[in-house]
Amino acid sequence: MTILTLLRRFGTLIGFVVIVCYFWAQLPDTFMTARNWLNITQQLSMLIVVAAGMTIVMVMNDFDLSVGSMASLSGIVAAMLFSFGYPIWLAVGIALLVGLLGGLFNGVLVGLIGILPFVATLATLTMFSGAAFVVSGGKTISGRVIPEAFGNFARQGIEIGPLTVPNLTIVALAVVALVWVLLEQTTFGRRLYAIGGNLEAAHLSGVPVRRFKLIAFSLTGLSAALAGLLYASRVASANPTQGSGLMLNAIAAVFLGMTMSGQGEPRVLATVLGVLILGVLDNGLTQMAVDSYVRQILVGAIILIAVSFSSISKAKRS
Amino acid sequence: MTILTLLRRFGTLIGFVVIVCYFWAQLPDTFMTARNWLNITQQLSMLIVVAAGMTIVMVMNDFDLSVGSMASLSGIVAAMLFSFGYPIWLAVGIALLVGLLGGLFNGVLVGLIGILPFVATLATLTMFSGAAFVVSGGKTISGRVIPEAFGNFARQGIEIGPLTVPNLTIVALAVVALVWVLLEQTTFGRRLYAIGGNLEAAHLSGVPVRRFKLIAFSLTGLSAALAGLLYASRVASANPTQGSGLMLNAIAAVFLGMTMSGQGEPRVLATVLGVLILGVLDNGLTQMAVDSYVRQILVGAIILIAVSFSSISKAKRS
Amino acid sequence: AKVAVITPYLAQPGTQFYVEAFQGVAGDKGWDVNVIDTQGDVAAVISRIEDMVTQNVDAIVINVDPAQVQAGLQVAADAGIPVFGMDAGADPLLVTNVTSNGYQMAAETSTYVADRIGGTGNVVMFIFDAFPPVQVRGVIARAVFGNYPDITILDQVTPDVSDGGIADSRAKMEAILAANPEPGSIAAVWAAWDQPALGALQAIADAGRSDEGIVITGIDANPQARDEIAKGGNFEASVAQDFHGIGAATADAVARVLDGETIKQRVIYVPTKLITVANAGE
Amino acid sequence: MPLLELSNVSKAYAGTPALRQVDLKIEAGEVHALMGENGAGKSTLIKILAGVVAPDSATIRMDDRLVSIDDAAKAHRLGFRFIHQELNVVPSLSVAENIVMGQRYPRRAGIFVDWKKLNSVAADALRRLGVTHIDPRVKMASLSTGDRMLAKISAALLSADGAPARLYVMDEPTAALTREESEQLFRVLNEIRAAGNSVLYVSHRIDEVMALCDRATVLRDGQSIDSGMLSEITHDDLVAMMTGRKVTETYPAQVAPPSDETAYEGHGLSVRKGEILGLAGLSGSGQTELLRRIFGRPASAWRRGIAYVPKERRSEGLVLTRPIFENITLPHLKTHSLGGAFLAPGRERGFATSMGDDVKLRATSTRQLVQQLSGGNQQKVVFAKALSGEPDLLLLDEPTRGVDVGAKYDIYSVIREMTAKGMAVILASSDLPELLGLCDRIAVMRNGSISIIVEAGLSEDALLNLCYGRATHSEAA
Ligand SMILES: Nc1ncnc2c1ncn2[C@@H]1O[C@H](COP(=O)(O)OP(=O)(O)OP(=O)(O)O)[C@@H](O)[C@H]1O
Ligand SMILES: Nc1ncnc2c1ncn2[C@@H]1O[C@H](COP(=O)(O)OP(=O)(O)OP(=O)(O)O)[C@@H](O)[C@H]1O
Ligand SMILES: [Mg+2]
Ligand SMILES: [Mg+2]
Repeated sequence: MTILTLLRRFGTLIGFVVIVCYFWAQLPDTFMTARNWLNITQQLSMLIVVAAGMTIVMVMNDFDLSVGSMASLSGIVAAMLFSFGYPIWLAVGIALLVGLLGGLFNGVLVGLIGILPFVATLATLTMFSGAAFVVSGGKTISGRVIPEAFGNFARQGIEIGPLTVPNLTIVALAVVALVWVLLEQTTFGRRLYAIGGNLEAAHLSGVPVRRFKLIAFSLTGLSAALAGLLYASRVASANPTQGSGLMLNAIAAVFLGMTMSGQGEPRVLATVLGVLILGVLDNGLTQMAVDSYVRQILVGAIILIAVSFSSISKAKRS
Repeated sequence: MTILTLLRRFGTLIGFVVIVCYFWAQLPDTFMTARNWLNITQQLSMLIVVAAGMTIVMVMNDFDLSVGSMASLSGIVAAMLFSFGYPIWLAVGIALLVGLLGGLFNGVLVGLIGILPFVATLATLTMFSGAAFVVSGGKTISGRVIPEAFGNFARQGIEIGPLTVPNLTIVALAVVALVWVLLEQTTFGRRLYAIGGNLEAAHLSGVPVRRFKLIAFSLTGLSAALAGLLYASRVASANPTQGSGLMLNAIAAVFLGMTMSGQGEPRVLATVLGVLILGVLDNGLTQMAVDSYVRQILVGAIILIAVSFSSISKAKRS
Repeated sequence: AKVAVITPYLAQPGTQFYVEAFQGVAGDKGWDVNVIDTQGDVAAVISRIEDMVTQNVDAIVINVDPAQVQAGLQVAADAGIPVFGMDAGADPLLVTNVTSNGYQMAAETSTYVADRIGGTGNVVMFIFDAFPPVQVRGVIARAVFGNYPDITILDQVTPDVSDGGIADSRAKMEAILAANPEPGSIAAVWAAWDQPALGALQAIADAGRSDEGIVITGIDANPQARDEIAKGGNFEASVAQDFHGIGAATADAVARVLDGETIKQRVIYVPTKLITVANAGE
Repeated sequence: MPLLELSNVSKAYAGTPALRQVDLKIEAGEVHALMGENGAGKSTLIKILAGVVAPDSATIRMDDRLVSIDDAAKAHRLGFRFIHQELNVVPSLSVAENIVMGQRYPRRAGIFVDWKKLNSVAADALRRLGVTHIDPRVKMASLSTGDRMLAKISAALLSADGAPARLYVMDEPTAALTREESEQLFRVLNEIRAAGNSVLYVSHRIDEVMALCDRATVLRDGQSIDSGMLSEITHDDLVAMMTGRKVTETYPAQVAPPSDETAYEGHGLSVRKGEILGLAGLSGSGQTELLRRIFGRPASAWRRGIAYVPKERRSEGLVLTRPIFENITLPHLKTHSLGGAFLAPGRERGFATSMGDDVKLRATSTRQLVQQLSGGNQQKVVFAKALSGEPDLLLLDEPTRGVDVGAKYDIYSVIREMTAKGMAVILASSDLPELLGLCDRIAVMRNGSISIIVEAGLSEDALLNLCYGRATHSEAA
């Protein structure tokens, strides 16, 4: 009984721990090192930022397919502005504003006009991606036009004792902390959960559902733009498709996290764990030099097994 | 009042008609020709088959992200069997069986184990795609190993008067007809809609929910495999990534169609209209020589406008 | 004349260059060029060829494996519309194919690697077999490395290219570096195109292992790669395809056919050039 | 000066009128009953007041000033507080959060939710209703229906900052409450009246209305028929006004006594063919669970002739987005199809129409979507579905919740008819008069198991005492 409850609640977490222990045993010298973990968090920082932002709209039972192309767009916008000689702070600021406005546009479509989130954000995915191509002329922007300091940001970090914690990791943690406070500790966040739990009940209680949708989608767009900038900084270049891998993984991370919450609602810390599961599998299997193709199959299978623990016990009628 | 009801119900359809009329006016000689429309249906046949199959699971409120990689896998399986000298009927049969079993696997994960459809089918997406790479060694299989007759199937058709209706179009129509009968005319389909409307109530009313999920996912997998074979026949080759564009478009088509049904439930004929909207936009804008990048933005914007009609009127309070 | 250029790969830097060069020549000749990107979807190339046949264009240029778009080529052939390959592949239904020699490019970079590491050491390969022109490069590199008994292929990585290829390659390289911490345990990284090479370079720099002398090579010599090669760091060599040359030569071939000439050459090779620190700045 | 005056309120759904020029006047400091049969338009009127449904025409005066109610927030600002007929809770949030939802949460440092304060505010609101057994920190999902209703009522009673409450509107608040809990509610309603505020009160429990309310307005077929002081009329007058006919009996008499043959045995009880066995017990004593266990696996239960009316019609009983006839034929769809595979919608509709008539279902046609029906009529659809296969054993969990007096009588008559043909019934109900009026025997449940089974014919107080475990069987008899 208690074991079943534990499994149901923490099945996915247990799965994660098992995975980590396995890699630890297989790669005793290299896997469980601070350096490798800092590396993993740095690699995952873009995904963490997008997934944290995605959690906000998914709390309301909506979702946002356009985050990947928004990330591409914001990177392109910043890079183009760099090439026009804008200072870093201004280019970054404008790119973030583009994210905010793009998210707001999604919010208008879903919240005010009432278009299904899938249709609305799939359309804006196409539009943002088209815009990224148009703005950049379809080219990769790299080289001297990208200011040194911008590219260096991703390469540097803060020294804590013998370790250098990468800036990207720090930004990701800060975003997670902000989203956590927003969702779990403010009236705004609790009302988002109310909307997600029962939209009609929230509406009847006087929660301003439309305004909340506008704000939530705007924040998701903003975080996508931020992730795009991190990405551009990390690769010291911008390409109109570079964010496209983020969307499915971000949604997957939120859903993975949802298997760990009582009523199946998204929680940002669980989302982070979802991201970590995805990232650790990639890192560990690559270190073990598993064939790329076989790795794909393994990643899928391992996720299924990890999630099964919590799902099977939930499927049993209480 | 009546106009509002009409708009709500048929807003998307009206949008479609407007689009068609616009292209007709812009391209008076080439757009509204039987030849062009047969072309369009042939081009869209793979997507129609996948989207029709997707409709089946979406009727239950589930969905299947793995259809694209299943399409790739089935094409690869058939091509590999061709290269081992299997006869066409056997290779095609085995490829379809792979689709059925892959779909059944999805059904087990979602229906029996109770994993969220997004997580389960994203994991199988990865696994099927990995399998396609492993089976093919990552290569495109083309040239002499593909039997002539297999490649010819997609090039030929049935002569009806002066026109040749392509085989691909005929297969797509047949699949749509079958799915329509299944969903709208059988007790199976009726109960799928009941599951989609209220799973708990359907269960308590004696609908064998789990068994139905198994069957529905199997059929979706089967249709994905069929689409993969059509694709392979059309390009007379198989490539481990060739189906990957199908998934998002198939889901988008179903959602577009849903804007046209009274209660927002998926209906296969509406899905077909959704596919047509996507395809006609592509065809018309290409014929008008609109820049590829600008076309992306236009496609997104036009879809939003078409859907807005039906959404705005729905958003108004009753 | 109305000419359509159809490609699934417009987002790739190389493709853009030759499409631009093609448009440059076409502009001089006063052609009406329609550039169509199907975003990775090969079957859609067939569809767009069909659409262009409906439009009755004068010539079609494709940038995709012709074996996979036979259906479309046949429709064009039936309508008597000439189709040209621009870095596509040879095919009887194409008037001609203008391209760089992929075998030669891979041979140049892989022998560069083998020579630089003195024929011994561990090599990491980044490959992508799903795309035929890149796949042949891997074949040659494997053959070259296989011919050296003391060279071991440590890993053959197929990166996720949906993000452009840099970031995922970097993550993969970071994991490989973590798994092989001893200095000297990785002698070289051979990449079938530039993006993975750039990702590997960033991973090596970030791991603080730039001074181990790991040799990195790419192919394509895109601007970002040239910048890195010019710095004289680990990224030592790439091969420049003459994209402008390919685009211009394709346009040239189209012009000749439109003027009524017949082209006998099935493939027209445009020369390539090895880029190293010596000539990267040019 | 009346607190609120509605006049000329009309509303039609897709051409079918639900309200026709309705007038309603509520004085300050009164508890005003809104009465009418199922589908008469009560909930529609309330939703218009709440700003959830837009009327076709309406003149609304408050304190003699014209007002318009455009949305839920406006209604709240005017001082209206609602408990709607359909329980709208957020199961994934805590009870406290559900109670405070409409308001700004108590905060620390201007940003962070002050959870301690939040829980104590919610606990206070519950205590006002005399409820101490609900921990405000638990998830709403873990509460029984009755407790959820109590939490919802406390939410409405919670004094809001900014807009003081003037009018409480309650649409069948006691449908899921026990007698004790209802009485607590009445105490609070009396306090509200004493403070000079008003209550608009909807209930199908006539006795309750007669005892509690000052005046009543009766709706019939969407029109306001009459309005007046309740002290001046009798129970039967009121019923006659609602139904337009005389209903003297509440419970139809037994047609034939139960046979000696056992229809079902197991889980600590047995029922004979033609018998109605009652399940009594306090809230949370386990009737629902027992019925579920008897029902077992639904697919095989329906096949074996066991039918089930679940307690929560919207979440468990109905597919709201589908038509009436599809809901009614769902458990036995194959028998209404061609060869078990192909649909025969015409045949289904014919069957559904006759089933609907049996339970006095009021709908424009059996093609109408269930979600467009009034609450009571939705319940009748659940009933029609359960009866559709002529079951041998009928399991009922609060089956007449929200059903009007007239229709209740008709449903009871159908049950009586079918028991006369040998159907056995197990009826769980919190409505003790219903148990006493219908059942042959009553099983009393406490803490999840049957504590005693008594013959019917005891008094309501005696039965209540048994539920509390305050009396022995011999004393009760
Ligand atoms: N959304 C809707 N669409 C169409 N008709 C509706 C809708 N909602 C209510 N109706 C109709 O309006 C009429 C009045 O319904 P209402 O819910 O107000 O009745 P009620 O008096 O509250 O009944 P009950 O006692 O059963 O709750 C009914 O005939 C009902 O079918
Ligand atoms: N999902 C759940 N989580 C926690 N406790 C539950 C859950 N479902 C039911 N319970 C508890 O189990 C006990 C028995 O529930 P059951 O619904 O059978 O009681 P009941 O007698 O029908 O009560 P009521 O008439 O109030 O619904 C109750 O105390 C209830 O609160
Ligand atoms: Mg009502
Ligand atoms: Mg109960």
